[in-house]
Parts: sequence; structure tokens; C-alpha cells
Amino acid sequence: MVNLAVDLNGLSLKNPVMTASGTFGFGEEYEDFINIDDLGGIVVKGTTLHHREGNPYPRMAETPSGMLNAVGLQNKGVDYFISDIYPRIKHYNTGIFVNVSGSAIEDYVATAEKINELDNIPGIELNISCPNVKEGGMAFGVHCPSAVAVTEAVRKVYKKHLMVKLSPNVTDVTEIAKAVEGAGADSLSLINTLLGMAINAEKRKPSLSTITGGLSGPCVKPVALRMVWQVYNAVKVPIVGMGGIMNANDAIEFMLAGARAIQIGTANFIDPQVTIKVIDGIKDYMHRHDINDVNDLVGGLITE
Amino acid sequence: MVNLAVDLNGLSLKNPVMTASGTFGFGEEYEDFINIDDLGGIVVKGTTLHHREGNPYPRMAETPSGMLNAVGLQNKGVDYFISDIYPRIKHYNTGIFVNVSGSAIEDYVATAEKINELDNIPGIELNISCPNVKEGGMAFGVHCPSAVAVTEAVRKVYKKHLMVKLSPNVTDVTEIAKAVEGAGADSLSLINTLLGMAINAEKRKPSLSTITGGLSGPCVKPVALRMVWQVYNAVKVPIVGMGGIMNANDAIEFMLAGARAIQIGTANFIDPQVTIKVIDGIKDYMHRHDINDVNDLVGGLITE
Amino acid sequence: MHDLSQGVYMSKQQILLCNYTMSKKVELLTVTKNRRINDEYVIIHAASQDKLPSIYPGQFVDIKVENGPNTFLRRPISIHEVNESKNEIILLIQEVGEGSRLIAKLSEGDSIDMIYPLGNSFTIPAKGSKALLVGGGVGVAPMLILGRILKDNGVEPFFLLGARNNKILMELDNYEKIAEVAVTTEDGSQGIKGFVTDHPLMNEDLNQMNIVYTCGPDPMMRAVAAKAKNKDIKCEVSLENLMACGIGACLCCVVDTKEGHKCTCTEGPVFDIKDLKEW
Amino acid sequence: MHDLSQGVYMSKQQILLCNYTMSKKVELLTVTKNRRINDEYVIIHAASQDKLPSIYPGQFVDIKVENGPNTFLRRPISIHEVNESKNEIILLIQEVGEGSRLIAKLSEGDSIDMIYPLGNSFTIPAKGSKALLVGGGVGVAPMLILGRILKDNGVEPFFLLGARNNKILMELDNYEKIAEVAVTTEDGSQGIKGFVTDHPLMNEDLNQMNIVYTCGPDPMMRAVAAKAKNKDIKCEVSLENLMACGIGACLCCVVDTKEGHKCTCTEGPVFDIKDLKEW
Ligand SMILES: Cc1cc2nc3c(=O)[nH]c(=O)nc-3n(C[C@H](O)[C@H](O)[C@H](O)COP(=O)(O)OP(=O)(O)OC[C@H]3O[C@@H](n4cnc5c(N)ncnc54)[C@H](O)[C@@H]3O)c2cc1C
Ligand SMILES: Cc1cc2nc3c(=O)[nH]c(=O)nc-3n(C[C@H](O)[C@H](O)[C@H](O)COP(=O)(O)OP(=O)(O)OC[C@H]3O[C@@H](n4cnc5c(N)ncnc54)[C@H](O)[C@@H]3O)c2cc1C
Ligand SMILES: Cc1cc2nc3c(=O)[nH]c(=O)nc-3n(C[C@H](O)[C@H](O)[C@H](O)COP(=O)(O)O)c2cc1C
Ligand SMILES: Cc1cc2nc3c(=O)[nH]c(=O)nc-3n(C[C@H](O)[C@H](O)[C@H](O)COP(=O)(O)O)c2cc1C
Ligand code: FES
Ligand code: FES
Repeated sequence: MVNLAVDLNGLSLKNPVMTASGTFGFGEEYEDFINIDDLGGIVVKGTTLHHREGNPYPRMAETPSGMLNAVGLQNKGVDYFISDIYPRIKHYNTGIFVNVSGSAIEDYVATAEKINELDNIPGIELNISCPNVKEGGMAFGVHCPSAVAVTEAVRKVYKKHLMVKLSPNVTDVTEIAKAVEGAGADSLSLINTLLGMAINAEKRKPSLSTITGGLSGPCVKPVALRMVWQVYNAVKVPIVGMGGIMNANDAIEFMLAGARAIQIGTANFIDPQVTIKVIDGIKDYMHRHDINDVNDLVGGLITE
Repeated sequence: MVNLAVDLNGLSLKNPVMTASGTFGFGEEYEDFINIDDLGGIVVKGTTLHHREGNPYPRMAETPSGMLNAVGLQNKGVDYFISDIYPRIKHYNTGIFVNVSGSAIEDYVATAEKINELDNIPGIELNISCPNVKEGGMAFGVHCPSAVAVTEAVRKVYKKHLMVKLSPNVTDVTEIAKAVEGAGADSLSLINTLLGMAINAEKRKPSLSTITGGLSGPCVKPVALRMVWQVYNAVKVPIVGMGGIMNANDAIEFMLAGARAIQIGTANFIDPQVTIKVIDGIKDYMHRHDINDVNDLVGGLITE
Repeated sequence: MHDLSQGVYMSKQQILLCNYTMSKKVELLTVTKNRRINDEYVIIHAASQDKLPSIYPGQFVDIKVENGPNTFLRRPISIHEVNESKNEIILLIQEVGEGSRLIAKLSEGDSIDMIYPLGNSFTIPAKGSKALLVGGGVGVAPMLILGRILKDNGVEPFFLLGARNNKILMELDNYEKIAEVAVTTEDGSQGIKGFVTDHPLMNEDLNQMNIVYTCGPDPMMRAVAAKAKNKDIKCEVSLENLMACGIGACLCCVVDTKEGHKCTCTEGPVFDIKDLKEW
Repeated sequence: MHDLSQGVYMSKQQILLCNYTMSKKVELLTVTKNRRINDEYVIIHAASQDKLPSIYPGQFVDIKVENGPNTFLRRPISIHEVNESKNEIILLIQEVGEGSRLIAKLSEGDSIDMIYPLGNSFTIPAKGSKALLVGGGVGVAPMLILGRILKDNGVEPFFLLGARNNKILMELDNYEKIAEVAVTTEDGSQGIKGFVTDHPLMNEDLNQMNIVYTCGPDPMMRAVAAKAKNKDIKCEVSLENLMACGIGACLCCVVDTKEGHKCTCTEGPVFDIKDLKEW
């Protein structure tokens, strides 16, 4: 029997395969396809203090090996999450993380405080990297002082696992990673979407209502892998890697580059059962390579 | 008859289609496939003051809708270019640009000074954004002070068209663009490659000898388009757009986003005649949309 | 035969409820037939190994196109008809780009990867009602199954189908088996010349109808909706918003309703125009 | 028939010169035959509309694989043989990944997009010389055309072909028409059990040879090269470096030579081991 369990700074996941925020709803949307309890963890939709309608339609554009989205954090607010959604999903036997977003530090803090009270939510993922809303998120995540300020403020009120999600839209991701680690993050997840744009040449118009949006899918994988590798070599806290993971092979690449767990996002849209296939594929790889503990893969890249 | 000629700050190109440095050799490699004189311009291989062997093999990895390269500016140095290559290509009836790279400001300056003497080279493209050599290039391009310093220094000795090539590996490309414009650039070209990485999971090794390399091809197009659009809205000098252009439609998207000319890179590897097809496709688009002057496309995105 | 008719309109709530409890699946079906009907359209039959789940008119499937370098996401396609005895789902495909062209190329024996059944359903009015089904272009797709189920439930359907010209008009036999079929073509090559909204069914005769259903290009649906609204006749439209997931997970496919953004893939694709903003 | 033999080895310079003046083209050829020879290999014939240009042994084509979501770049494939009367290029394809699998699926009448002919050539020794052609796995591909041209030029070729087992060994008829064929298999299912370097031709009998050519997996070529070097016999290897452009424009495919980095696609794929570093 191989060991698939990983430890995220004290928080144990039954396996390293999680789902990425905004791509997996609240888990319920995938119940017809897989058993949610088989997953290492799920990160639910970006949640803000107040209800948000998100951006106008169109919010999506297909791109070569990927897609742009400009959902803009549509959600009904944290109170609705607590009263209506949490009761429906708290029975999942998997690590449930809430992705917390905001446009002001106080909002992040107030949201995190409320989620801190929920027994069956072992952690939050602090989204300081959403490129799709003017005020929200990304502005915090691309400069050290603001990234530190929001992390520290949330750290004060949030007592459980604090994962901070980094933006790839920066000159030096290791700078931000180190700053956020110093500010009290228990783990770092990366990457959020790359800021991109698509144009309909025939109509001479942007494809998204917001002109720019967030790029995800296999097209971003090389950038994501590079950033995971850089951050792995710069910080001590565990890293949760993501960006274009479509299969077990991709997942293993992220682990070799230094990710202790991984998240699968856009791939869920292509194959709603991809997460389970990735778990099986990791086991298969471990058998073939005679690896008994999945933790042995982490950072196992041979660079001489 | 439609007008395809564009003016890059006083330098006229017969059409907006150029080739990107490092992907088109010195033009000669493509003579069997197209008539080089049909192109708006060509940017020849990255040239440095001294001979460089480049990075060890392997230097290439295929990625979803793109590729990574780690050539590392292999070239025989500017003197060899002047003595051996220039005489062979100077008859091309197209705008020949030399892509000038370096690891120290003095190197850039010395190289540019030598090229300034060549009658049939109307411009250089200052490469301050190569991610593939430790000392060279990208470090200059990702911070304003160094980008300004190298641009100013070259501007002093280089009297013809000075195009500066920007790196996409930055938090805010408009900052660098404005700084470089202020330092005397005649035009800006973007984007150079995104820093990425690929791993061979079976071998547990990086796919490139240098671990990380530069990502190009259609996968980067959304990021490139976004940056062209941002820079277009931030500077006055003309912009030369590139990143994943595979066909006329892509080229038009870049022009609508603000590019006055475009460069085609990786696509030459897939179809060595792509440049000519793009020129024809632009003409066709202009006919269908009743546009007589290609300049009318520039920045023509309708955003209400 | 689906007994959807309780003698009253099913409320949106009832429909959502029924969808919520209906389970979706992802499956490799087998193409059993691919018949080209004209330059632009093919009809594809795809058989499931299992008994088909209940399928409601207006629902769709989401297809993973194999081997398309530029078809990263799935392609949503309406369910045109089902053959319950053969466990076949029947699709009407218009070739518009790489994805639909690759689907249209599938031949007997090929696999086709679908998530289904997705989306809500048109509502079925009380027995004895008259219903006008207006389809334009490929928007006729969901009208065939809708017509049949309306008829099965004691409603009298009338088809009104629009096309640019008779070359790309559907074959009408299957519709004619169910109900009267009226046709408009933009060039007058068949039926009445003009748009669907130029047809008497959308004008003088509209008053007879208890409900109007429409699916097709946006401007057509808006014109139909405007006429129905004007006469205060209930009108349901089937929207074709861009989708990434098809199952309510990504929130990409939203439409602006009076209650805020709703997902076209789960809360639609069918909407009553009275619930939509700016319709 | 190519008259390459001037009675002496052609110098690298001469060969480069001849390549430099030879023009390459990109063309859609038509598949005229696809024959599966075993679980791993197929042989594909592709016909040009035009008269084939001169093709030298060791040269390759670069194929654009259609409809592969993960085959962005072209795939370099050696020229296995040519049929000049039919203007056919013949390729031996081993299915290893998505690209080669898609090429192996092409059937009669399909188009195949190639840039060709690419690369330099094996050198042809003086008439009367003896040459050993060592191919392992798919590395036998360029050996067939090389053997024929050697023979046409008055050189006596000997084939030594290695495979894991007889199931994936090539059909030997075409080789046997040209010269004696020796075989090694790792499991001993045919010929001598072991690696090509275990065969007498690579040991006792090697002394008779004036030149050794080899193409196959890197460890095999290195082992062959080491033996040849040891006996001071000229040895040429055909390298399979990763390529992006195939025409000398990108500098991705370099090999470390005593004169610095050289491009495998234009200055190779054939190299004399004495010019290579660490060989
Ligand atoms: C609920 C629903 C039901 C549909 N039913 C049918 C049907 O029964 N038969 C049929 O032929 N088509 C149907 N469509 C439209 C079909 O999904 C698109 O035509 C198809 O996705 C286009 O893919 P492509 O690769 O061929 O074209 P592309 O090259 O991707 O695009 C061609 C055109 O189609 C549009 N398009 C692309 N992707 C989508 C998408 N995901 N949704 C809507 N439009 C898109 C593009 O904007 C473009 O104008 C339906 C769409 C929806 C949302
Ligand atoms: C000069 C030359 C001649 C060749 N001749 C033949 C031949 O005659 N018959 C034949 O079957 N194969 C030949 N090859 C190898 C062939 O190019 C690769 O097997 C093919 O590109 C793999 O593509 P894929 O999509 O099937 O596999 P992938 O899924 O892309 O990769 C499978 C394996 O092939 C390797 N590979 C991928 N791309 C290349 C590439 N561009 N060059 C070399 N290796 C690669 C990968 O590292 C991997 O190990 C030749 C290669 C070169 C450079
Ligand atoms: C439709 C969509 C919505 C997303 N919403 C969120 C979000 O609310 N919060 C967040 O942190 N990331 C969000 N993301 C980013 C993903 O969680 C993930 O970081 C990114 O998509 C890269 O992974 P992938 O390539 O596997 O999708 C969203 C991505 C997509 C495609
Ligand atoms: C193999 C290769 C070599 C390159 N060499 C250079 C170079 O020497 N100098 C430079 O400025 N850019 C170089 N580039 C970057 C391209 O000029 C271009 O900026 C980039 O590839 C994006 O365009 P594309 O997606 O059309 O290829 C190179 C790119 C590739 C793929
Ligand atoms: S398409 Fe994802 S929510 Fe509708
Ligand atoms: S493959 Fe581009 S130079 Fe050889």
C-alpha cells in the first residue's frame, strides 16, 4: 500500500489532489460524476463579505489550450455561504477550504473571522490574486507591502490553516512568496490566472465584457511550473501547485517541482472525473517508480 | 489598391509583417520558401558583442500550444555579423533590424555603435528581455532604472531607429514602457518570451538544460495581446506586437489592440510561408471590411 | 412518453427541482448514424450502452471534440430528439467552426464523449393549449422534441421554421408528422419570403396561441419575444450563451435576469422572457 | 541512381556545399500506401505531385501533424527510401507518442504536410570499400536507402539490425535484396541474442570494414562508436536531437562538436564521431 496522505503544515489531506476555486462550484455540482470524499481537498468558490453579481456577460473566451474568464467573483456573500451552503456540504469527508476574496483589508478580515467559526472548514485560501475585479484581489497580491498587510490582518483573526494564493502577474514571485510567508501564511498556493485578453477580429471587439480576464488551462502550465519551482526554492512553507493540470503526469510534474499538493481547475470542465483519474494515475506512477510515499515526489526534481 | 505601408516613427515599412528575432535566422534560411523582399521587415538573430556558444543541449521543449526555448543567444558576435553575414543579406529589400543583446551596458553600446555604421540596417531592436541567459537581457528589462539606463546609453550612440523589446515577465509593463519611451526609444516591441519550465516526469528531470526557458507560440497570445493593449494606452511611440501570431486573424487582433506592425516568431517553424499568408490575409480582411489603409486598424478596438 | 402535463404550467421551481434530482453523466456514446441533410447541417445519432435517463425538451449535451487543436472546451448541443427504444440521442449539428466540423465528421462506430442531460426544460402548458414553436437556423434543434412532447401531452403545436434559403432549410418530414409546419425563407425560395416575424402566425394568428417557444439567432428571438410580449402571450426562449463547464460550476454562462445573474447551463437554457432583463 | 562516389570520401565541406545549394520545399504530399509491419511500426508512402528533388541517404522530412492537440511542432522523420519513378518518399514510423500515432493512422489519399529534403548526408566511401550499417529500433530507417546507394556506388554494405525481440523486428526482405543481413535481438528470439555490439560483425569481423554507419538509440550508437573508434574505423552516426524548425533557423537542435555547437538539422543529422565532443 502506497501512502498518498500529505501534510500541509499540520493539516493532513488524504491525498494531494484538490480542486481549484471557481472551477468546482461548492463540490455539489460534481456529485453526479465523482465521490467528493475521494478528494484530498476542495476549494470552494471565491467568497466575499457581501453579495456580488460579478461582471456582465460575456465572461469567457476559449484560447489556444486554455480559456479566459472574467467571472468577477460572483457570489452571494459569506453569510449566505454560512447559512445556506455550509450546511449542505459540511458532511464532505475531505478538506474543505473557502477561497476568501475582498476589496478592502477589513472585508477580508470580516469574512475570515466568520469562516473561522465553521467547524468543518479546516482552512481558507486567501485570494490576493484575482485579476477580474478592479478593486479586488490582484492589486493586493502584486506588491509586497499590501500582500503582507492583508495576510497579517487575516492571520490575527483566523486561527486555522491560512493558505495564501499568489498571483503570477508579478516580476518576482519569490519576493511576494517570502513576504507572505513572513506575514504568517501556513501554505502558499499558486498560480492564480495570468492576466490576458482576447479579441474578436471580425467584430473588432474584445471577447470579454471586461476587456481583460484571467487565463487558465494547459497554456499556463509552463509558467506555473516555473513559479512553483522558484517559490519552492525560496520558502519553507508547503506549496500547493496549480495551473493547467490535465492529468496525473502534469500533477507529478508540479510535485517534482516542489508542490506538496496540487489543485485542478479548468480541467474539471473538460472532464468532470479528471480529479479521480489523477489520483489513480499518481498511484500508478508510484507503483511503476517504486515510490511508497507520495511525499517523496515533492521537490524531487533531479537537477544535478 | 489598399495601403499596407506603415510608418514606425519615421521609418517606413512596406507592410506591417515582420519576423521575430531568433526564429528567422538571418532570413537566408527561409529563401527557399518565400521571397524575403515581400516582408515588411525582418529582425535577425540576437547579436552580442562577442561570440557566444549559447546554452547546452537540450534547448527546446514542446508545450501545449507552444514551446520553450533556451538557446541562450548563440551567435558569432557582431564583428562576424558585419564581416560575414551583412554582406550576404544587405541586398534584401526589406527593413532589416538587428536584435542587440548584451550582459553589460557597455556591450550593448559597443554593439549598437558598430551596427550604426551599416548603411542597409535602418534600425536595431534592443533586447532587454531575454530570459535565457543569466547575465543578459531580462534583468535589464524588468526594472525601470536599468531599462532606462541601457536605453539612454544606446540612444546616445545609435542614430537610427531604436526599437526596444519589452519583457512580459513584469508586474506592470506600462511602467517599463513609459520609462523606455522617455529614455529615447523610437518604438517598442513586445512581447519577448514568458519565463517557463517543463519537466519530464518519467525521468524526473527538467526538459531544458537550463531548467527554465522562454515560452512562445499561441499559448502566450492572450498575455501578449493584453500587454500590447495596455502599452498602447500608455505611450505615444508606435508598438510592434508579437506573441503567438499564427495567421492573419491573430495579426489583426494585435493591430486592433494597438500594434502598428507585428512580428511572427514560432509560427515560422510550423509553416515557413506563414508570413506571406498573413500579408495576404490582412489584405483579404481589409477588402471584406472595406478598409483602404492598414493604419486604420491600429488601435481600432471598439470598447464603447 | 413523458407525462409532464399536470394540466397547468410547471413552475420554474418545479423544473429546477426535477433537474436537481436528475443525475447527469459523462459517457462515451457510439455514433450509430450520421446523415448529411444539406451543406450546413448533419444529423447524428449517438447510442448509449445504458438506458437513457429521462430527457426533457430543451435540454442539451456537452461534447468533447477529439483531436481538435483549437477545441479545448466542450461544445454544447441541444437534444434534437431521442429514440428511447434504441437509447439514442439525436443531434442536429450546424458546421460553423472547427468543433462542429469535427463533430459533423464522426461516422458510424466512432465514440462521442458527452456530458448529459444538461439544463432545464421548456414548460408544458395545460392540455388543450395551442403552442407556437419558432425556430431559426440551427435553433430548430430543440423544437422537434418539444413538438412531440407537447403533442404527447395534449397540447396542439404549430411549427414556424425560418431559414436563409431553401438550400439550408431542414427536411420537414419529421416536423410534419407532429404538426402543421410553416416556413419562411429570407430569399423567398420556400414558404413566405422574409423573417419568421413576417409570417401570419407571428401576426394575425398569434392571438390563438397560449404560448410561444423560440430558439435561434439572438435578433430573431428578440423579435419573436417582442411580438409575444406585445400580445401578452407567454414566451420562452432558449439561449445559447458561451459555456465553459455546462454544469453550473464556472458561472461563465450567465444571463441578466430580474433576480440577478442566472446560469444558462443549469437555470436555463430556457427562460421565460418575463424573467429576463432587457428583453 | 546517385553518383556520389568520387572514389574518395566526400568531405563534410563538399556535402554542406551540396546541401546549401539544394533547395527545400514545403508541400502537401499524398499518402499512397500505409502498411503496418508490426505492433510498433508502419511504412508510409507519400507521393509528390512534382518530380522529387535529389535525396541523399541520411536526409529527413519534417511533418506537420494535423489535428493533434499536443503536436504543435513538426515531427522529423528519416527518409527510409524513395521511389523515384513514382515520386514517392517512403517513411518508417514507430508509434511512440501522439504525433507518430497520428502519422501512422494516415491512409491512402490523405494529405501529409512535409518540409523536405532536410539535413546533410552520410558520406560514400571509395568504390570497393566495405561498410557496416548498424541500425537499432527505428534507427534502421535511413539504413535502407543508405545501403542501396552504397551498393549503387560500388561499396559493399553489410546490415546489422538490432531489436528488442523478433515481434518488432523489421521485415528483412528489402534489406536482403541489397546485402547480407545480420540480426540481434535482446531476447534471442531471432539472430544472435544480445545487443548489436555483441555480434561478431562488431567484434572479430569489424576489422574488415572501412566505415561504420549507425543510427538508433543513443546508448547503442555510443557503444557502436566506441568499438569503431577503438579499431580506428571511420564511424558516422545519425543523431535524433529535438528540433523546432528543422531548417537551421532556431538553433535548438545543437550538438557539441569540437568546433562548437552545430545544428543537427542542417549540419547533421549525420556526424563523423571524430568531430563530436564526448563521443
Ligand atoms: C445550449 C446550447 C445549445 C446549442 N445547440 C446547438 C445545436 O443543437 N446544434 C448546433 O449546431 N449548435 C448548437 N449550439 C451552438 C454550438 O455550441 C456552437 O455552434 C459550437 O460550440 C461552435 O463550436 P465550433 O468549434 O464549431 O465553432 P467556433 O470556431 O468555436 O465558433 C464559431 C462560432 O460559434 C460560436 N460559439 C463558439 N463556442 C460556443 C459555445 N460554447 N456556445 C455558443 N456559441 C459558441 C462562436 O462565438 C463563433 O461565432 C448550442 C449552444 C448552446 C449554448
Ligand atoms: C533527424 C531525425 C530523424 C528521425 N527519424 C525517424 C524515423 O524515421 N521514424 C520514426 O518513427 N521516428 C524518427 N525520429 C523520431 C521522431 O521524430 C519522434 O519519435 C517523434 O517526433 C515523436 O513524436 P510523438 O508526437 O509521436 O511523440 P512525443 O509524444 O512527442 O514524444 C515521444 C518521445 O519522442 C521524443 N521526441 C519528441 N519529439 C521529438 C523530436 N522532434 N525529435 C526527436 N525525438 C522527439 C520525446 O522526447 C519522447 O521521448 C527522428 C528524429 C529525428 C530528429
Ligand atoms: C472560471 C474560473 C473561475 C475562477 N474563480 C476563481 C476564484 O473565485 N478565486 C480564485 O482564487 N481563483 C479562481 N480561479 C482561478 C483558479 O482557481 C486557478 O487558480 C486557475 O484557473 C489556474 O488553474 P487551472 O489552469 O487548473 O484552471 C478561477 C478560474 C476559472 C477558470
Ligand atoms: C527559438 C527562439 C529563439 C529566440 N531568440 C530570440 C533572440 O535572440 N532575441 C529576442 O529578442 N527574442 C528571441 N526570441 C523571442 C521571439 O523573438 C519572440 O519575442 C517570441 O518568440 C514571441 O513571439 P512568437 O510567439 O511569435 O514566437 C526567440 C524565440 C524563439 C522561439
Ligand atoms: S457553463 Fe459553467 S456555469 Fe454555466
Ligand atoms: S531545429 Fe531549428 S536549427 Fe535545427
